[in-house]
Amino acid sequence: MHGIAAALAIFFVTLVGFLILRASERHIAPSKSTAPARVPFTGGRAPDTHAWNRYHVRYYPMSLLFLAFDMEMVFMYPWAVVFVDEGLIALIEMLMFIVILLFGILYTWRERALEWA
Amino acid sequence: MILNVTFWAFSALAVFSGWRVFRADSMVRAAYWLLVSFAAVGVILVLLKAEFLGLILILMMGGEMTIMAVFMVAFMMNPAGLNPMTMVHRNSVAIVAGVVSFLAIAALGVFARFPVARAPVGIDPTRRLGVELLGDSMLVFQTAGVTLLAAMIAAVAISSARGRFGAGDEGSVEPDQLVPDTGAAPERVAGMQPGGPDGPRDPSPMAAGGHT
Amino acid sequence: MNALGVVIAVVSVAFVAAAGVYVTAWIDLVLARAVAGLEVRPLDALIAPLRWAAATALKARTTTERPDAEAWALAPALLAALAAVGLAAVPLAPGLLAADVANGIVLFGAAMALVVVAVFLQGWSPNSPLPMIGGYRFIAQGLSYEIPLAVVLIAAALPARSLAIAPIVTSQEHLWNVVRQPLGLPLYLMAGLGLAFWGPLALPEGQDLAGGSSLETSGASLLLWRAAQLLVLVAVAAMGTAVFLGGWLGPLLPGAAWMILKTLFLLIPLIATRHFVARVPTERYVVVSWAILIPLSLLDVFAAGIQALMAAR
Amino acid sequence: MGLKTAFARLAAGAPARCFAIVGAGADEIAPWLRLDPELAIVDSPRAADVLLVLGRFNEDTLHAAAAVHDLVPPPRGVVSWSPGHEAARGLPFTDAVALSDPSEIGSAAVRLRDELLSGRRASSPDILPDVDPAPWRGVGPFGQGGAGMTGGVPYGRPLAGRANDRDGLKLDQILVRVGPFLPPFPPGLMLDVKIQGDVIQEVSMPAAALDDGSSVADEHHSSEAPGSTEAMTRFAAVQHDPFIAALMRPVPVADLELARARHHLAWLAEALRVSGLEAYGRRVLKLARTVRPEAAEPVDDLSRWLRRNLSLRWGTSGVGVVSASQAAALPGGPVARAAGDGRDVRSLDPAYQRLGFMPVVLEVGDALARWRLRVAEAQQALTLAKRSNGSVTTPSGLVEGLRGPMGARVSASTALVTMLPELLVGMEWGDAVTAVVSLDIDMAEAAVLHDVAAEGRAS
Repeated sequence: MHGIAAALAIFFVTLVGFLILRASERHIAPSKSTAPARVPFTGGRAPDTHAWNRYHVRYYPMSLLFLAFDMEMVFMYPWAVVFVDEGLIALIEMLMFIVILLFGILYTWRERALEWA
Repeated sequence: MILNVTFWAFSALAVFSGWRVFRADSMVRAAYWLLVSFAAVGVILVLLKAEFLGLILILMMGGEMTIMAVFMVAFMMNPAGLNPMTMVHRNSVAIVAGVVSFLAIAALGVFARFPVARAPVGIDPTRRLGVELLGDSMLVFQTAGVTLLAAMIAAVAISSARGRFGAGDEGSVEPDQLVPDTGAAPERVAGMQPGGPDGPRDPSPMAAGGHT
Repeated sequence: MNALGVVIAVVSVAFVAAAGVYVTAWIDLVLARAVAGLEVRPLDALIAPLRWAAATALKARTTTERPDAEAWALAPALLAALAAVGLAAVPLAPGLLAADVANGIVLFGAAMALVVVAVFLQGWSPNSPLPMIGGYRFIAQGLSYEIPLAVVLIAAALPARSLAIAPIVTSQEHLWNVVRQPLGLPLYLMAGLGLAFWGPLALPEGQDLAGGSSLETSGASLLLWRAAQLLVLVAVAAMGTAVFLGGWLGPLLPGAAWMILKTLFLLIPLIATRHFVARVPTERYVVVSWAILIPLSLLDVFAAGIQALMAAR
Repeated sequence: MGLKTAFARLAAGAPARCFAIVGAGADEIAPWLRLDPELAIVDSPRAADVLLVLGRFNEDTLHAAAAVHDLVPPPRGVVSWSPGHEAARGLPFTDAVALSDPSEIGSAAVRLRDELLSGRRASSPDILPDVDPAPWRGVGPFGQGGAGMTGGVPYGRPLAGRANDRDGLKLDQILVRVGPFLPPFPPGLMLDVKIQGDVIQEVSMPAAALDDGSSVADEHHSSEAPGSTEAMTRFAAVQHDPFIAALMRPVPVADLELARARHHLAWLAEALRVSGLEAYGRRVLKLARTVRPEAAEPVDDLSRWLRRNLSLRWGTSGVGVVSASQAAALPGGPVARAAGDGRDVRSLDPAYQRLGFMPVVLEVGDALARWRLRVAEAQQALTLAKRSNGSVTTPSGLVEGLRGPMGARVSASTALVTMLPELLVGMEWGDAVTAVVSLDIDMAEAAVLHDVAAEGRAS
């Protein structure tokens, strides 16, 4: 529990510390925001529209693949702890599990679903 | 004492951020408020001595909520909420449903008799989880594997516009199964000619040699 | 819960983090001058990062037409906080560990998984086209390096029979993981570069986007962002040392000294990639990561598993 | 206040971070700015202390320069230089430090930066008016200018509209107005790029894109006959360019080829920088500045290093392929030669023929081939310069310039720019930048040639 307390404390102290440092900026370098200083930079000409848009994420099949692999990791962590005690059977089980998942990658790659441009 | 304060603080954070999810105009904000809520629940799990489950929840939700954010941005009108909007519809029904389900769950929590089973001291939950997963039969692992494989193949088959036989809307259909033209053929963007983006890349770009 | 212990942990991690960031900036400058064919003046390079920091801090903060101001403020702070937690999970010497948790590599993995959020917010918040492309690139990159990163760490945990870092270090008493699992360290470092969006994997901030996700950032915000990025690099090197290079193990010198020396030994090649390896193209990186690096990392797990079983016999 | 003074004092030893705005007539200076130890050229105006304004501008680029100026966070300042002592004329930067000697740019920028950071000099004020792009304050039901779900001008700009895409999704398309001063792109190049996600769907040129900077002067003096003092000064300035000189009189082959080698290496330095190898790019830039025909070994070493660097190969191979027919439509030059088109004006020159000149030709036509071709041409140019033994060219009205044949009405850069829309469509942003950089476009070239032709007729 002590470790977790320390991790939480370090997280929040760093977070708040950085936010305070950033806020202190206005005392060192005060700024007044004007319309021409707010234009997004693409080389000196102003955009027509907001940049925020229904952004076409080209890698959506890959992101779905990732969801499945993220699940796989959940299984692997506890497996790693008991692996040596369980012995060969654990190795075979994980081997089968992984090979099944590798077929997923193979299929995706073969369908050229990892590329987008 | 500190433990209790931390627990209640993160519980409050989980509820607060859960509420913010529905008040945020921006899809990115909504997704990441949900991530905050999950992370707070993760910390609560850790405080309840389920350290592995708590941390893995945070680990997974980092990627997952990001994916949710990009999908929501891609498919929602006005994704950044530049024009304010409400994500709550049919308020009266929602309120009734919310109150009823809250009461039901609360009643369960208050009135149900939970079994009392004290866990032995010094137990390693991660190890126990591993033993449980591997266990005597391979069923857990292999079912999970096959399910995930099915999910992957289905996701790719449904979502990918391109395939090994060419783009999804032209090459993958057997000719005699082509539906007669109903005028609903997908429009192709001007300039997207074969040989440009989709065309084959030169197979041997390395093969060039110069002579002087 | 020992309040004093927590305070000591926070202060010492802050100190190590600041020192690590400074040393990293210094090494980078020295390497850059050497590669550029300029006279290397290590002492001048010692003060140069401070000069840059001072000049940057004196600049006003810029904003854009309608940014997500809160998220923009949060991004550097979140990145630094996550890197600090990652660093805190690494033991400096036996018993000298700020965040001593039973699932150390899961804690590290969780912190590093959230780095994607910080970088994406940095790119998304300014509501500007090029930073936004940078932010989205980092998601593609993050989804590609995360799995190899987690899997090679799991492989290192196999012989230790534990997810805590200290047992992983002690399990290398006879043979370091870098030898025992030869695929592990290279894969880990490649993923680590992606995590720190550094050098060949500086995709969100590439020169092709004129700075990408930090293009619109100026003043102290830019300074903090750079510091946070370097801190990620330090955390990656420190964890790599503990997990693959035997951490504090070594003859004669005290454990902490070994740990620091080995971390520097890993940091230098990590930093040097920026000057020798060109930025990789985003799409091809994603394909290679999924089609080659992830299968290789799974191979690494099995090789490690067989090795661990044979050793246990 | 003490902290601020301490920071300013500490910052005083650092190079001045500059964002460079390069107009016409600055080709002698702009490529070498990164060699100046007092300057740190940055990619974004947001990261700059000082705006460098070099060369001449027309109305469009001048407006863009003013817009970039306003993006530099205060405290900020401007250092300007223009060829032919016409500094600051027509420029809107009222409090700029105007230089007549370009060798002073570094020290002037550092001095200016120190004055700004220590507060001894006021930050340069905005040039453009503080007016929202469209009135939105207090407009609409929420007071932010929006209407309905996606309508109106929330916070001053409308939302992006939808467009079809090759993968069947109909998501938003945004227009990115690239340039004229976006660092990875050649200065002065303006492209209107429509992107969906990170993939380019459409590229077009704004009306003024092919116009070059020198026309401000032309507009101011449109009533004057060619051959005026103004024009003569500029004519004299371009005379330093051996390729322009070779159009009119015999020029030593050694001069031309050394200039070519230097240019190709300087281009390589920039290409390396854009691909992330900034420090190595600086080393190559120094080599470009100092290389001599008698000591060409460093270039051979460089060529070997490039061949061995797999990461560079990975980033460039298969990117921006110029097909054989596209190459044939070009007037010639390295881009065409990298795509298998062997035309080279030098093959026709007796001096080159006596030297046994054979053009370097590669087949693939991608960015990698262009990289390799330029390095091979640099090596070849140094060899030719070494062996030329004082031989001179024969003026024929056409000369093989740095980017292809140059003449009164021929400009390879113009042809390359016109090819861009076709080439870039369908590419991922990073690949598109790699492709543009590998083409080595010079926006000033066309107009300068045009001017020289006019001068030639007038005199």
